[in-house]
Order: sequence, then structure tokens, then C-alpha cells
Amino acid sequence: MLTTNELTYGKSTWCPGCGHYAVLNAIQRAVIELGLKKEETVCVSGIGCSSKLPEYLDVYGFHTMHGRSLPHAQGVKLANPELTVINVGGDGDGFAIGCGHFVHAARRNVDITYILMNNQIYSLTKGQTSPTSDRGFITKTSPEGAEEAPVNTLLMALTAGATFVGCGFSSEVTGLGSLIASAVKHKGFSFINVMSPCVTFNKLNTYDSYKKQSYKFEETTGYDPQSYEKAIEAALGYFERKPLGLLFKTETSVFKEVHMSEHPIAPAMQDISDPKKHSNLMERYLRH
Amino acid sequence: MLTTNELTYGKSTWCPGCGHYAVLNAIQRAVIELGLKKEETVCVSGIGCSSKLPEYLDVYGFHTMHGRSLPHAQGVKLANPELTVINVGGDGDGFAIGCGHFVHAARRNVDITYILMNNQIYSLTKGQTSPTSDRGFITKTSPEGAEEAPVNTLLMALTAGATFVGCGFSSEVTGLGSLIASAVKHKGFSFINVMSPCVTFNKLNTYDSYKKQSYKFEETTGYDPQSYEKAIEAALGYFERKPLGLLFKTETSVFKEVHMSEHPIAPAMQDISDPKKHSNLMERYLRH
Amino acid sequence: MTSGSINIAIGGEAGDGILSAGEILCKIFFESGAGLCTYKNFPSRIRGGHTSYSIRAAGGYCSSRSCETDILVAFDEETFDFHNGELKDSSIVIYDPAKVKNIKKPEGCSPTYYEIPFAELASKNFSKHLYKNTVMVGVIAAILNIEDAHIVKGLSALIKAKKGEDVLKINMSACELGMEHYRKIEGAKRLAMPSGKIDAADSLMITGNEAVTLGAIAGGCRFIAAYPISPATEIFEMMCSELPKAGGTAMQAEDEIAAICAAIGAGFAGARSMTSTSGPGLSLMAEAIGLAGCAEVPVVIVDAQRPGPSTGLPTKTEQGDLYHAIFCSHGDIPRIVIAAADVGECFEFAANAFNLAEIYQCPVILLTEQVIAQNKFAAPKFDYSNIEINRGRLLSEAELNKPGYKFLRYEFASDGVSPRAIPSQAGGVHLCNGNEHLESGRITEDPELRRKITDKRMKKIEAAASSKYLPAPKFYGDDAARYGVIVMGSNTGAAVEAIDIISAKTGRRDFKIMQTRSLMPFCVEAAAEFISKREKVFVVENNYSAQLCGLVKMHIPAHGKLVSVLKYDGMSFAAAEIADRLMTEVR
Amino acid sequence: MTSGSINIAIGGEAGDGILSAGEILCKIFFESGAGLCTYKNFPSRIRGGHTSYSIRAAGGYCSSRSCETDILVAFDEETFDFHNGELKDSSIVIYDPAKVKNIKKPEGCSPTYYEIPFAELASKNFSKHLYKNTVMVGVIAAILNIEDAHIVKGLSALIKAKKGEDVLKINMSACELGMEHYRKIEGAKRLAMPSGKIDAADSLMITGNEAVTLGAIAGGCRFIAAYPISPATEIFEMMCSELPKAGGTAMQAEDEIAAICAAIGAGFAGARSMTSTSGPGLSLMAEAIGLAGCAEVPVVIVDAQRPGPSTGLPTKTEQGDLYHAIFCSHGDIPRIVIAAADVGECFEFAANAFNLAEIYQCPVILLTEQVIAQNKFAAPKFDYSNIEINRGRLLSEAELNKPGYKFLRYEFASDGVSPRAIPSQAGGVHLCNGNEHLESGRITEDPELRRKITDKRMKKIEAAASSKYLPAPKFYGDDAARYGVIVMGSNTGAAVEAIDIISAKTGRRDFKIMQTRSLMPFCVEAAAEFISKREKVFVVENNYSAQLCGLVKMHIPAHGKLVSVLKYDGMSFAAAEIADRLMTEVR
Ligand SMILES: Cc1ncc(C[n+]2csc(CCOP(=O)(O)OP(=O)(O)O)c2C)c(N)n1
Ligand SMILES: Cc1ncc(C[n+]2csc(CCOP(=O)(O)OP(=O)(O)O)c2C)c(N)n1
Ligand code: SF4
Ligand code: SF4
Ligand SMILES: [Mg+2]
Ligand SMILES: [Mg+2]
Repeated sequence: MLTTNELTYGKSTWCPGCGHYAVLNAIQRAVIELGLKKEETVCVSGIGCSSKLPEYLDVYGFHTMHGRSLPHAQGVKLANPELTVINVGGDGDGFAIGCGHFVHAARRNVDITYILMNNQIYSLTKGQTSPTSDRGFITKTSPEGAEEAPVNTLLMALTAGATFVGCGFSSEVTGLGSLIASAVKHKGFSFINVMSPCVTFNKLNTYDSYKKQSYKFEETTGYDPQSYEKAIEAALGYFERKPLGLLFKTETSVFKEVHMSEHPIAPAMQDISDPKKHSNLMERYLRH
Repeated sequence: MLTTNELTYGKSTWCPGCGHYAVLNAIQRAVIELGLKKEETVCVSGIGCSSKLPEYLDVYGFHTMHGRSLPHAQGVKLANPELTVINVGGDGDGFAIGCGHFVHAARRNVDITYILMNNQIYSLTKGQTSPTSDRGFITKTSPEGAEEAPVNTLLMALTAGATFVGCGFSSEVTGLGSLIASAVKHKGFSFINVMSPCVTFNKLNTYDSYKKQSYKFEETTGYDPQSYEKAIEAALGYFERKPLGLLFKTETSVFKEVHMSEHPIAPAMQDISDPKKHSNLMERYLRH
Repeated sequence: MTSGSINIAIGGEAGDGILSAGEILCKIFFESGAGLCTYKNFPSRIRGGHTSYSIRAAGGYCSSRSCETDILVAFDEETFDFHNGELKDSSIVIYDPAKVKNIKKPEGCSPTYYEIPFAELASKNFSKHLYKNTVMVGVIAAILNIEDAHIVKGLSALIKAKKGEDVLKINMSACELGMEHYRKIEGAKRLAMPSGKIDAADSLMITGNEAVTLGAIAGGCRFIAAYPISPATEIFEMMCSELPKAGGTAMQAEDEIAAICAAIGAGFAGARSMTSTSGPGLSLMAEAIGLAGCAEVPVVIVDAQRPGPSTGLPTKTEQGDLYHAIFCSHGDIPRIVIAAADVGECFEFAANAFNLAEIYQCPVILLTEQVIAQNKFAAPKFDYSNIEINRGRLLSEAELNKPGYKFLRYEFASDGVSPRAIPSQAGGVHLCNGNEHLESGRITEDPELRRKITDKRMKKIEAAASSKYLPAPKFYGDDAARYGVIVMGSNTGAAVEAIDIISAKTGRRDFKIMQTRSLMPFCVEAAAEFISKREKVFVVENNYSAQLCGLVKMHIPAHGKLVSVLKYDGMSFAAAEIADRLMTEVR
Repeated sequence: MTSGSINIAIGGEAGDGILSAGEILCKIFFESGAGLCTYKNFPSRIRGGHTSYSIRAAGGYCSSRSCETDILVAFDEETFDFHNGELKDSSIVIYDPAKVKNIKKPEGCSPTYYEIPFAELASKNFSKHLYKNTVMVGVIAAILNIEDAHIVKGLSALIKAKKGEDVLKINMSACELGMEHYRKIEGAKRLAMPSGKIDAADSLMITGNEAVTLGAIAGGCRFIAAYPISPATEIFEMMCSELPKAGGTAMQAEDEIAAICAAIGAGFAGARSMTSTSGPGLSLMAEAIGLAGCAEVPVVIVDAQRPGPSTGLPTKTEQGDLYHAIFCSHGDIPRIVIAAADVGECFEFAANAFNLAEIYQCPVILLTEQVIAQNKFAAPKFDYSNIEINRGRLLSEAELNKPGYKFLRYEFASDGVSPRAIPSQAGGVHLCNGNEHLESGRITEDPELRRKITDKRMKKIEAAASSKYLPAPKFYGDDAARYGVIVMGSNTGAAVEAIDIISAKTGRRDFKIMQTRSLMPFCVEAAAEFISKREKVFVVENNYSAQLCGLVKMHIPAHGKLVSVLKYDGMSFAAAEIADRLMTEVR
């Protein structure tokens, strides 16, 4: 079994106290808990403080470009469904520039896990308003306070068709670790919104404020992660009360599953050495 | 008062029977009903059969590029809030390539109207699966049937923060015309999903099938367009039963409204002839 | 190359069935051993608007449209506006009085006109006026005296598969009706099919998009992600049905950015992967092309060009994406750009693009054009045994784990090509990175290492210049020729014919042609030599800015010798047009 | 240009307060009349990692960093790795023993070292160890013998505004403590400030991003949509607070595509509008740049360049976006590309970019670079009275409705510039179109009209070439010089100094410089003449592919004379570096 140490590459460069450390740690715990191998695990990210995570995680990694990690991650998984693909990134990365890709990744239901490290601000670029910033939040790009309705990522995931939706918090690494483990185990697109405070630029949404706002969803009466309606209800309340844990989970067919069941060899693993095998495709263009 | 004729430019090139004719007509009715002037009205579109609408509507128009009409439309409106801005386009344009812009236009709540001409297929490119295509829909790009969960545009609009959400049908031009008129009157981002059949490429989602599936939402018991919950509920049922009419409407502050109330002259109308007026900005960089 | 040709143009409203009638005619000609090249002209709308289908049936393989028409079929009056300029004294014009009330006659020539009520004949005899097209096919068969066997084969090949035996029978009779009708016209003109023949048994009739698809699958492509766009859509559509059968996966992306990113993800994961698009999509891919360049991920991008800028003319043709393909994306990026001239090259280049992408670990852009992408051509059968698969420095797990070996993904290799491992391989775990990085792949900002990794990354393209998978320039004509012609892509066939036309007219073979098949890296030495031997060199291309000419100038200081011959009206060059332009230039 | 300079470098961990200490020193120097140029070197992360702030205080205006350091302050040991190469015998090195345990000494020279326990002094005397930076400021003031009055002014200008009187007082004492501490060191070395002075009362101290913002607002910009990205973010941030006061609107877009599209929408609606970005954003804007070109909508794009490809090095500098700026987007697009060399040009070009955009109704790309965008420079006050506003062929409602006049948005005007109307104007109703269109703006696919509208659209750029708003090339040095140097952007200042250095060393003025300020349209004639008069011409630029050189070659067949001098390690050229490279080349 791997150790956290073996799964760590170099020294993280996040600020002391940054919420992102916990996410790294929780992913490592999940990898260990699930007994995954380094070489079978791929961590994909965009650009942002959060998106540096694969720099510090010693599995196959792809630090791609801002806002486009999900399409890359889906490409990786579809090319080789044997791999475990974990996609990480920030709220700017995922819900500003990457918002369209998120909706489509959710509805496509490729079997990957997306962990959103939500600090409600653009940190790597030094503190601008993000799509998840609270209304009224003052930054250099919203000197009078943010005017836009914040994106409710949980609600967006549910309405876009994500088949696994959860919510975690950097202060609760253990819970986050096992939530990630179940997300990875889930067949289909799983999404976890993690409250991961930026201690440097966001003085409004902090460990304390998140702690006050959050509650364990599984401890609510009649907890039923199969219930889409309940999940929607909980998600609707997110801005006031943040439900921790698994909100929703359903089993539907995974993208290209049928086709893959016919072809047990992954596209990336196909033997392509003999082009002539495919000359039959030419026949329909021949004379009759 | 303008006539439909005066609002028409040239001859439409849509296929006979295409649902998009009715949308053009309904927009013209709304413009007439509201007594708008040609020169104060701007119709913006992307690319698609649907997006050709501004070619045939004789107001200021901007036929932009595929999937990006909403950012253009917002730019037009913010540059000159005196204008009435109507944005039109198809389901591929708006919810595939344009999906991220849709979510952000809704949450930003710029005061424009977006009419989605939803035929659940890519028509101008001759019939591929679109993000609103039904599961299982067979096209040349989904020979085994579409696998993805279709985008529920009404639900997406509601969860993204649209402040006016309605649904229309090309068979009901009168209703659609007045729905568009109220959307235009609404202060904030208004969205109307129009079932606008493609008679050439979509043999599954037709006038008949839509007729069968739709019902007048305002005739349901306890109809209350202020109720977000009811709207969500109706939207959730969209794939089975399509609610026609106004689903939801709420008044919130419009993007940059505060600032504009301080500056009654639109950015586009500002007198910029004297650069020296702004030399005070230089002062902070001078010696003290 | 060709020995005479017969050119047929059928014009009418879009949706009139003209395209399928054209296809049937093609098939019949193909069966009869004619070399074929087709040219569709249709608007960017679904129904209505003038459409035409032109067929050039030649005595050998041919790849460029003609600008003469021997037989013109007019289903509407607009047909005359579009095609009168192509008529000559010997031409036959057939029109259906149902929609053609007034005949607009061409100036300067007097073709022969026949009124034939196709629609009426069809609806009277077959109760469906759509059979008018088959009646028309019969008329043309009569004019050209085509053997019955070929007609039967042609009709049945296309119709049986789709619609069954009964429909075929009706079509047969409709065709016969057309033949008889024409034969009954007194003194009706006949025209002869060209005398030469291609070896039809060893030939294909195929479009560029289809050829690209066959080439890609043969070349080992097992992943495609794409977004529909004219004129590239057919590649993706065909991949959607064929790739799964070859163990691959097709994903319809939400836009072109997602498409190329998914393809890059798949390339990183070890699948040969691609995306297909046209100009607007290629523009959107600029940032990701830079990522593939920086992170050194193999990916193939097929760009079926259409006229820009912006949405431009989606159903017409142009060669205006060259600059963007070579220069797009911020920063300095290793990339390869090649351009195919015909369906044969579409096949071959598509296959080799994957070798280039994997060997040099970079994005490879294959340029085609609407005119080859969407039109059908007869061509020699594709030679699958010519295709090699070379995966470059992709290491095996054994190599990765050889004792004492330390795998560094971006090792400072002398030719710039570092070893590569893919997820699932033990011993190859690494970070693939679009941020500037160390040999290990982890971020660095050290100036010296930045310089070194840039050198390494860019050096690969020098290496690629001498790769056997990179198509070398091709030459046509005499080396003693005074004048040169530089072309790329589809203009090759037209230019080659043009110099034949010129020599037929003038008796002189004054022109030698250089077809630049790889644009990046550019074949500098060959081009320099080619130009140095010529008095003047004409760069013939389909765009406004003289992009190919600009590229040549960037590499070779022969500006004074270079003369641009440009066309940017959405149509391809016909050979005669090039011949005229060249003759005017050297007069 | 300058008469001697003193160079100070302060190194330590990011977040150590080095940047603000640097700013205070700058302000003090500025008050004392020094010409200033700063150079920050920081990693793309928020805390930690080596950061340095270099200040060059010169006897006149200067715009390039030095590669020598007279006073080096080391708060950590890494400082030596980064700056040892800049030291000389006369240098003073000050280090804080708190973090510096081992001094790594440079090879080949012996500076003087002083250990000063800044942190300890600060925490002992002021209970906050952050005052260590102010103590350090005092030490430097002591070394350089700076007048108290300037220190007080400098400290108070920066501190009072932000933190109030009390904090200022503590800082004053901390500064004094530093001065005293140094003065007490026996035989401690002193250095003299440069003798020359700038007219500080008529000068500014400003960054390129700030200058662009002032220029844009003065130039009438009333709409910006942008997405944060280093090193351009500050333009948008400042616009967010300043533009509303000028009656304009700033919109934070969800990505760069939305940003430029909103800007295009606003431009269509009649507001002077812009977006600001860096490489990755510019790449994403390729398609929309084509739309603005095709639809002929004025829009200004400011690209503060950073090293690519892909994410590259977000906090470093480069000139690698030139090719993309000039050639990006499929098809042929009218566009204008200009590059600013210093804060003065940032201001002027930003203002004029809007004239160019409106007059020629096309996208205008203003290139800056991280090194000028984010560093502070002393410069002459901006001359607002030099700025003109010219809105081109934007018609008034009266003109639109003149009897007999028929407004056609894309009229085939002889210079390619058609009349323009904006929504709200009666009589100007039209369709703005990214599809190919008629003079009216409605779609067309007619080949002849396509050709005509393309000619019209592209002709504008020829007209722009002689516009007074397009910055003409600038020349420095003797016309009799044997060698030429071609530069763009930030390298201008360094190159100008380099030829001074060379003439100081060799006594000869062998180099003449041409600064290409407009890249598209390119100043072909001037460049041709410039090159023709020289034996050899060095093209000095910050990228790998020699992009400026490639551009020159595309226009001028002087390849044999052109020699590239390149740097692509993320750092800017220092004058001495250019001088060295040039001297080696001509030796
Ligand atoms: C195309 C592009 N646009 C903008 C940027 C600049 N950029 C880098 S990270 C970032 C936002 C980071 O915010 P988030 O994703 O929330 O991550 P965080 O730093 O907060 O963890 C931006 C705008 C970029 N790298 N690429
Ligand atoms: C960037 C880009 N990608 C793709 C296209 C090709 N394209 C044109 S219209 C269209 C889809 C049209 O579907 P929709 O928006 O639903 O409109 P409809 O034709 O169905 O009314 C596509 C993919 C394009 N023009 N630009
Ligand atoms: S700036 Fe914020 S998000 Fe970035 S590393 Fe520091 S604390 Fe974390
Ligand atoms: S193809 Fe469909 S959407 Fe397009 S015009 Fe015809 S019916 Fe309408
Ligand atoms: Mg964030
Ligand atoms: Mg549609």
C-alpha cells in the first residue's frame, strides 16, 4: 500500500494555512484507501493556485490550461477507461471560463471525479471576484461589491445531470477523504464542491464562516442520497447552510459504456500496428 | 406604429414549415405591441438556421459568431442601456458552445431578452445531435442514439439566476408574441425557450409531439410566477410535460444599474471630445 | 494526365434532388471507366437557393474542375446566371420548361438547346415528380451513348443499397424513358465520352473527407473529439460510426475548445487522437495548440478550409487558414503543418500525421479545402501497405524500468525528442505540463532552464524537416522551364493541367511547378533552389493576403521574382483560369 | 539619455514586504530627482519563492534595467544565486543574518559585505519585524547620502495615504534607525547618487499598465470587458474603479472570448471599447478578432505579453505574441498591430488605438510586455493636449438622413472605409455581419461581390499605413552607421543605451536603431531604406522564433543582412547585454 509520502512530490508552494493543502491530503487518503496504483491514477487540472495540486501529487498528472481541465480529463478517461481520473481546480477555473465544460461533463457522464476547490475568489491572479463570490463581495474588480448572483455549484451539478454530488470542507480532511473515495468508486461523473479557504485574499469566506454555515447532510432527518428532490432542496439552501457529505447519487449508463463493453481493449491500448486490417473500409468506394 | 412588413427585410430562406418563421413573426408582433422604434431595437444572434433571424428583421442587427451572441448582446446593452436588445439563436448555439455564456448572462442579469429557438438538433450543419436532443435520438453523430442527458434549458435558466423565464411554441404565435413583449418589458435578463420544430432534420420532435406534450402553465392551479419553487418544479417536469407561458419572474437589481443611475448618459453617448478632462487621473503619479 | 474530358453541370434549387442525380451520374461514369472530378456549388442554407452539381468525366484521373460545360441541365432559370459563362458552341443545354420560362442565352457562343419536360414526364409516368432526376440521367446517357451495363450498375449501386429493389426498378424505367425521349428528338446532338480510361477496378470514387477518415483509421487513430462544422462535419460523422468498430471512441464535444482538449487528453493517455474542424474552429483551438506544443502531446488537427474571415462563406472554398495554422497561439510553439492536394494525399497525409505527431510529440495540422473535402473524385485505390506505424520514442514498460534508467519526460535530448510514457505504465509516472517545466515536468521559472527547455522543444521541428513521414515537395514540368509556379493543396491538379493547356496552346513548356506539401517546417532548400533556377515564380493560391507567398518570402529573399496569382471569391481555380492568368503574366 | 546610474537590488522571499520597501525607495529617489526604472522578479505563486526588486536610479529618464548592482540587499540566501552575477568590486552587499547564514560570494570580483540585523533591529525597537524593510530603506539612504527632505516626502507619500499618521511616524524612526546604524559602522562605504536630474516636477512615476489605462480613458474608451490575467490584470482593475467615474462601464467577463465579444458588441453600439489580456487570452480571442475584422467593428485589444507557449511563465516577460497578433484567425482580416516601448508610448498608443479602430473600423492590437506593464518608470508628464479624438466615418443622424442619401453600411468606398452608423440613430438601421455580406450587410454568397467586399475590407489597411495616428518608426543613432539594429517595444530603451555603451567602449558610433512601432501595417519603405544603407542589421527581440525578423523578411528581401539577437529566458534585455551581443557579432 502506498503512503502519503510516496504520493507526494516536492514541497507545495501554497501559502501557510491555505485550504488547498487539505484537498491534496484528502486525495492522497482516498488513493490509499482505494488501493489505487500510482500509474493507474491520473490527476488533471487547469490553472490557479488550486490547479497546482498535480504538481505535488505523485501520480500521472496533467497541468493543462485555464478552464479546460474537464475536456482533457474526459479525453484521458475515454482513451483509457482503466485509469482512475481525478480532475481538480478552482472556482474561477471551473465556473467562469470552464462553466460550459462543467455542464457538458456532467450531462455526458464520463466516469471521472471532479473536485472543485472553491475559495470564492481568483487567488493566483491576486484576488478578483469569482463566479462563486458572494454578492456584495468587494475586490479590485468589484470595488462597489459583486453584483452578479453567485453560481450555486451544487445546484448546477444536479441540474446538469451529475450522477454523484457531494460537498466537503478543508477543515474536515477525514470526511473529505472518504467522500472523495466514494466519488472515485462511483461509476459516472462525480462532483465534489470543497470549501477551501484562501487565507490570503478572501477575508470574508473563512474557515470560521464556513464552519458556522455547514452541517452534516447525512445527519438530517430522512437522509436519502437517492432522492433528487431532497438534494435539490439542500443545494438550493447552500448560500445559507452548507450541507456536508454526499447529497445525491444515482446509477445511469456511463458515456460510451456500451461500446466499451464490446471492446474490452481501451482505445489507447489497441494494437494499431497493422493498417491493412482496416482496408475493408475502402471497399464501399470501389467499383461494383 | 410599425407594421410587420416594415419590420421585415427581404425574404426568409428557411425551409417551408420551419418553426423559426413563427419566432420572427412573434418578435415583430412584440416590437409593434411595445411601440418600439426600429432604431432603438437591436437583434443579436449567433450562427445557425435560427441565428439567421436578424437577416430578416429590419431593426439594427448583429449576426455574430457561433455561440457567442450573448456576450455581444450584453456589450451592446451596457454600451447603451437605452436600446432594447433581443438575442436569438439555436440550441446548439446557445447550449453547446454557448452554454457558459448563458449561465453567466443569467447570473449577471443585464437587461436583455434571450429567445432560444430550440429544435433539439443542429440544423444548419444538417442534422447532428444537439445538447437538447432527447436521449436515444439517432443522428449521424449518434448512430446508436444520443447518450448524454439533455440540457433542461428552463431549469438551467432558473438555477443560473435568470429573473424572467418563459416557454413558448412556434404553433402559438400570439401567445409567443405577448410572452416576448413581457420579457422585453421585464427589467433584467429574460429567457424564453421556444419549441421551434425543424421540419427537415428532426422527425422526432415535431409540431405534433410538442403539441401533445405542452400545457398552459398559467392555467395550472395556484399559478404564481413569483414562486421560484413552483417554477423549478414545472421546469423539472419539462421533458415529459412542457409548460407554456411565463414560469417565473422576479425583480432584482440589474447589472450596473447603480452606476448608470449616477450617469444618465450611456457610455456610447458620452461626449469624449475633450481628453484633457481626464488629466486629473494622472495626478496620483506626480511628485508630491 | 487526362485525355479529353466531358463536363456536365446540373443546376436547380437546393433540395431538388440534384445532388443525388449527380451522384448517380458519377457512379455510371465511374463504372464506364471515366476519371472523375465533381464540383458542388451550394448555398449555406437547407432548402432553396441555387445549387449545382458539375461533373468532369475525363480520360484519366483528374482533380480540378473545368470551367467549360459540355452538357448543361437547367432545372431553374438561375442556372443560366451561374453557368452561361461556361458554355461554348458545341455545348448542349437541356432545360425543363416547368421552371424555365425564359432562356437567358450566353454571349459569344451558340449552344444547342433542348426543352425536355423532366418533371412532367416523371409525374405522368411514375406519379412522383422526383423521378425527374432519373429521367434526366437517362437523357445524358443517351447524349453520351453510355453502355446499358454501366447504367444498370451505377443505378443499382446507389439505389439498391438505400431503397431496395422496387425503387430501383422504377428508376431503371425512368432512366430508359429519358433515353428514349432524347433519342426520339430529331437530329439530337450526341457527344462522345473521352477516349481514355482509368483502371476502374483499381480505383475509388471518394471525397477528401472520406479519404481523411480512412487514412486516420488506418494510421491508428483511435480517438476523435469534434464539433460539427462545414465542410469538415463528414469526417466526424463517419468516425462516429466507424471508429467504434475499430476499437476507438468518438466524442461529440460541446465546442471546438473542448474537442481539441479532449483529443489532447486522449493523446496524453496514449491513444492516437485527432479533431476535425474548419476555420472558426481552428481559430478557437489556438490556445490548446499551444498547450499541446508546450506539454509535447501528440494530436492531429484536420482543418477543412472554407473562406473566412469569421463565418465567411461556410459552403465555399479557400486556402486562407495557412497563416493561422502556422503562426497561431502566443509564444513559440513546435508544430507541423501539411497540406493535401487530392484524395490520395488526404489518405496518405492523414495516416502519416499520426506518425509525425507521435514522433515529434507535437500538434500536427493537416490542411484540406472544401473543394477536395466535400467533392467526389476518382482516384487510384489507396495503398494500405504503404502505411507504416511509427510511435517514436514511446517507451515500453520494460524500457522504463530498465535498471539504472531514470525516466525524465522532458529529457534534454539532443534532437529535442524526449522519451515518452503513458498513464498505466509503471515507471513512467510524470507530470505533463503547460506551465514552463523542468525535465521532470514540474514547474520551473529558472531563466537558464527555461532557455534550455525551449531550445529542446523547438529543435524537434528541425528534426522533423528531414523525416520521411513529412511530405517532401513535389515537382511537375521540365527543369529547364523559365518560370516557376508554387502551389499548395487543391491548386496542384489545376496548375499541372494549366501548364498542359499552355503548352498545347503555345507549344512551349515554360513552367515548372513546385507543390509545397509541408508548410511547417517549410521546404526551404528545395524552394530556394527551385526559385533560383527561374526567371519569375508565380505563387498561385486561394486567398487575399498571398499567404503562401508571404511564407516563401519569409524563408527566401526572392521577393522580386515572386508574383502572386490570387483568387478569393469562394470558388476553386480551374486549370484554364490558371493557364489564362499565367499567360497574361508572361506575355 | 542617462548620466550614470545607481542600481539597487533587494532580494528575499515573496511576501517579505520587499515590493513595498522597493516602492518607498523609488518614491524617495523620485523626489530627489532621479530618473527611475524598476524591475521586479517574482514567481507565479502568492507567498514564498525568491522575489527581488531592482531599482535603477539614473541621471535622466531611463527605461531598461541594468545588469549591474551597486547595492545588493539580501534577506535570504537565494538572493546570491540570483544577483551575484551583477556584482562588481565597487558593490556593497548588505545581508540580514536572520536568514542568511552562508554568504555565497561571486567569482571574479570582491564587493564589500555588511551584516545588518534588520529583522532584529526592527523587532527590538518597534515590536514588529516587518519594519525591517524601513530600517533597510534607512541604510540605503545613508549609503547614498540622501537628503532628509526627500526621505520624508517619499515615506509620507506612500505610507500616509494608506495607513495614517501613526504608522508613518514609526516608519520614520525605523528609517532613522537604519541610517544611524549604518553611519556607525566604521569606514562604511558610501556611494554617490548620479549627478544628473530629471525635472521631477514635470515627471510621473508610473507603470505601463497604469499608463495604458490613463491613455485609454483619455482616448475616449468608455467600455471595457476583460478577464483577469497576469500581467494585464491591473489595467482592468484600475478601469473597474476609474471608468464609471468617466461615465463608462467595466464588465468582468466569464472568459476572454466573452470579454472581446462584449467589447465588440459595445463597439458596434458606438462606445469606444476595449479588452485587456495576455497571451493565453489573446489566443482565445482569435475567432472574435476575425469577427471584428469581417463585421468591421472597432475594438481595441491590449496584450501585455508574457512568455508562452501555453501558460508558460505568467510573471516573466517576452515578445512572443507578435506572430499570433498579426496572423491569428482564419481567413484574411484587416487589423492593426502596434507595440509600445515605454510608459509614454503606452499612454499615447492606447489613446490613438481608439482613433485607429474607429477610423479603420477594425480590431487594433496594442502590444506591451510584462517588463513595461508591471514595472514603475519615471517619465515626462503625459501630454493630454497632444491627444486628438477622431471618430472616422461615423455619421451623424443629420448626415444619415440627408435627402437623397442612401446609407449602406459596407459601401464600396474607394479607400475601403465605409460610412458607419450606430444603434439609436434613425436612418442608420443595418445588419452588422460576420457572414460574408453585401454593401447593405445582408448575407451574400455571390463570388463577384465576395471579391469586391474583400478588396474593400482589406484596402483599409493600406490606408491606415499613412495615418497620422499610426506610430511611424523611430530612429536613434547616426545615419552614417554601418550597422543597423531593429527593435520593437521594450528593447528600444535598452538598445539605445547599448549603442551608447558601445561607443563609450569603442569610441565608435557604428549602430543606428530602428524602432518598429507599427507591425501591421508594417513600415516597409522605411525599413527597406534603413536596411539598404547598412552592412548588417541586427534584429533584437525577446522570443525564440525571431518573429520580428521573420516579419521583416516577409517584407524585405534582405535575409542575408539580417542577424537575430534573441533572448527567451523570461528576462528582459539589459542594455549591457545587447551591447555585448552586438560587439561579439561585429568583432
Ligand atoms: C486563458 C487564461 N485566462 C486567464 C488566466 C489567468 N488566471 C490564472 S489562474 C486564474 C484564476 C484562478 O482562480 P481559481 O480558478 O478560483 O483558482 P484559485 O487560484 O482561487 O485556487 C486566472 C484568471 C490564464 N492563466 N489563462
Ligand atoms: C465556431 C463554430 N463552430 C461550428 C460552426 C458550425 N455551425 C454552424 S450552425 C451550427 C449549429 C446550429 O445548430 P443550432 O444552434 O441549434 O441552430 P439551428 O440551425 O438548429 O437553428 C454549427 C455547429 C460554426 N459556424 N462556428
Ligand atoms: S493565495 Fe490563497 S489560494 Fe493561493 S495559495 Fe495562498 S491561500 Fe491558497
Ligand atoms: S433545416 Fe430545419 S431549422 Fe433549418 S430552416 Fe429548415 S426546417 Fe428550419
Ligand atoms: Mg478560487
Ligand atoms: Mg437547433
